[in-house]
Amino acid sequence: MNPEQLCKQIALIEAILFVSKEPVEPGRIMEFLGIGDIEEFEAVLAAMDKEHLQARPERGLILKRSGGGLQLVTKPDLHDELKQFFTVKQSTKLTLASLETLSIISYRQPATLAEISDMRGVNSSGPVKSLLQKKLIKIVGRKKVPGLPALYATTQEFLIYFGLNDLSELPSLEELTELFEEKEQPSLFK
Amino acid sequence: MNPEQLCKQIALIEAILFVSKEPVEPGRIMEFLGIGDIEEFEAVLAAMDKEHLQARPERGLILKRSGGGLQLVTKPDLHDELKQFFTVKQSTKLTLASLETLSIISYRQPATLAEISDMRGVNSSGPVKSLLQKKLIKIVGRKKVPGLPALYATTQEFLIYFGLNDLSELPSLEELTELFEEKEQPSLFK
Amino acid sequence: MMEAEFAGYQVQTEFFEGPLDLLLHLIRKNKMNIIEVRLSQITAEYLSYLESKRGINPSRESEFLMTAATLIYIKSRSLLPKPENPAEESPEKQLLHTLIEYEKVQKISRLLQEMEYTELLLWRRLEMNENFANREYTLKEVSAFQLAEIFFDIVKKKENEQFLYISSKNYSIAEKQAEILSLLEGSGFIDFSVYVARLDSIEEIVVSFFTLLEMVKRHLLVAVQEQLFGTISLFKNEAGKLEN
Repeated sequence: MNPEQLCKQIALIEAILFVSKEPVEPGRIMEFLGIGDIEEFEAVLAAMDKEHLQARPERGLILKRSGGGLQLVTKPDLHDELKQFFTVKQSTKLTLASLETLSIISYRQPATLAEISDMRGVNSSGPVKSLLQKKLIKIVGRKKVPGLPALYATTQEFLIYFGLNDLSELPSLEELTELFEEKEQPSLFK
Repeated sequence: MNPEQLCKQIALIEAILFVSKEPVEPGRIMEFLGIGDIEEFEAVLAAMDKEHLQARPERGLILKRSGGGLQLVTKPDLHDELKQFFTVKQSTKLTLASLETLSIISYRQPATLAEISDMRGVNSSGPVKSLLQKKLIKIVGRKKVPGLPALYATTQEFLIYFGLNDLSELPSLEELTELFEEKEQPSLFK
Repeated sequence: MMEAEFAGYQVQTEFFEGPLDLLLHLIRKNKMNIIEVRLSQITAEYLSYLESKRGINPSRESEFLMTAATLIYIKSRSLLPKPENPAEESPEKQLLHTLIEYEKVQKISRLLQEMEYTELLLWRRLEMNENFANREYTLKEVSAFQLAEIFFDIVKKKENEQFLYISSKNYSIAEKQAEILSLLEGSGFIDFSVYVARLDSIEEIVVSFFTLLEMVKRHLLVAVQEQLFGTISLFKNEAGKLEN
């Protein structure tokens, strides 16, 4: 194989592994590149990993085999920095659990913890606590059922955050149903 | 900056962009790398893209800005091979009806369904629904007219999908006329 | 440039997106200038297209017919001696204005199509690395409509689930009693609201509640509420065990 061919093959392997969500079976790539000999293919992979990834300080990725597949992963020594980069401050962010909880409270208010947990299918005391701390919800009374559970409702801060004048401005479910009822179309981005 | 530092920064940028599904705001990376000067940062990016990506035949990726963010994407000339390898039609193209609807929303945003249908001369709830599902448009509020119809605007995904940094990169209507009058004139978006 | 790609667009115009698309096609076909075109001149052609239904989307027929009515009206006005009324915009001017605007829409569409083509050559990463998966949202990025969508999703999920419960689960007081006793065996007491929150359906809550009442009545359990509005704790009644 001449150097030019080798480069093209390494570029293709990089592009394929970059795009793939899952590790890719080496045999598929070998076949695709038209390499019949496994040793030749291993030589390409070794050149790619050693010379073009491991040995190069400007590269942030390495080649990895896992579950019988090939994969690009970040270099282990960058891990701490990446973790730092991708961690966000808790205070300004809402988790999906909190958003789900908030959406239930905004539409079903006043709602009890049991009602919220029932709708979400998981105990929701964590998100409720966090929303209370963020002052997006508040306790407005007790439900007249055994245990007298607290009733939660949204706050003024909630309206401000979501740019609403009052709760009646929340989109109605009928409207949304109409918009989303249509059969799922394949997304462009999946 | 010494060459060693530069390499480390390029490696980090590569790792960050590799891990991110969405384009990453350049300011965040700049801050993270501790670069205060925008020109210095642009020089790092240029070195990365030109010397370490575009110019290297063994690389399958390039740096791209879209939706105001930085992103790694595969080299355009690998498209056919990738398509063959993944045997998927990643090229799910938008229908003409959807493109027309998007055109109106991108220039007239925020726009209501009635306004869109009016301009197209046909009811456009189908394409609007489909664009909502593809997250190319979103509801941004309601128009203060009877019936309080939803107002639609384009999303970040819209910018990314069409490779725009921001809406101001769309040509003005005057420019558009010129563009199509001189038919052979190359696109602004090259 | 991408002339080849646009060939596809041109072919598609044979399938008309709507009456405006058809009108523009006829104007271009007759090499008329959109600014000076007399719509009455293409009325006949428009109507014959409708009759042949060539390249017309039948589900949008009413819109094609409405425009036909407007065209006929315009034509009839052009045949009659018209009383000049400059204050009122003629239906022809209105339609022409709409057409001119629509022509811009088509141009933008072509541009977007070209950009789409360029972008589709670039492949992005399909999925974010799970190790760094970050499921948090900045508050100001979340709109009321997203909130509504999330709620709508939950309702839909729940509706599907409840359908399953009806067909797959039955609760008996005996089973519930055994379950409650084994929970007490483990932790010594049950927090009533926590317990109820864990249950799957209204049906299960009702059965559990009756079971608890029954067990309290039979002195198998003691219910304690330590403060007003506080939660109710349920303890095993050792005396009840003897009685049992």
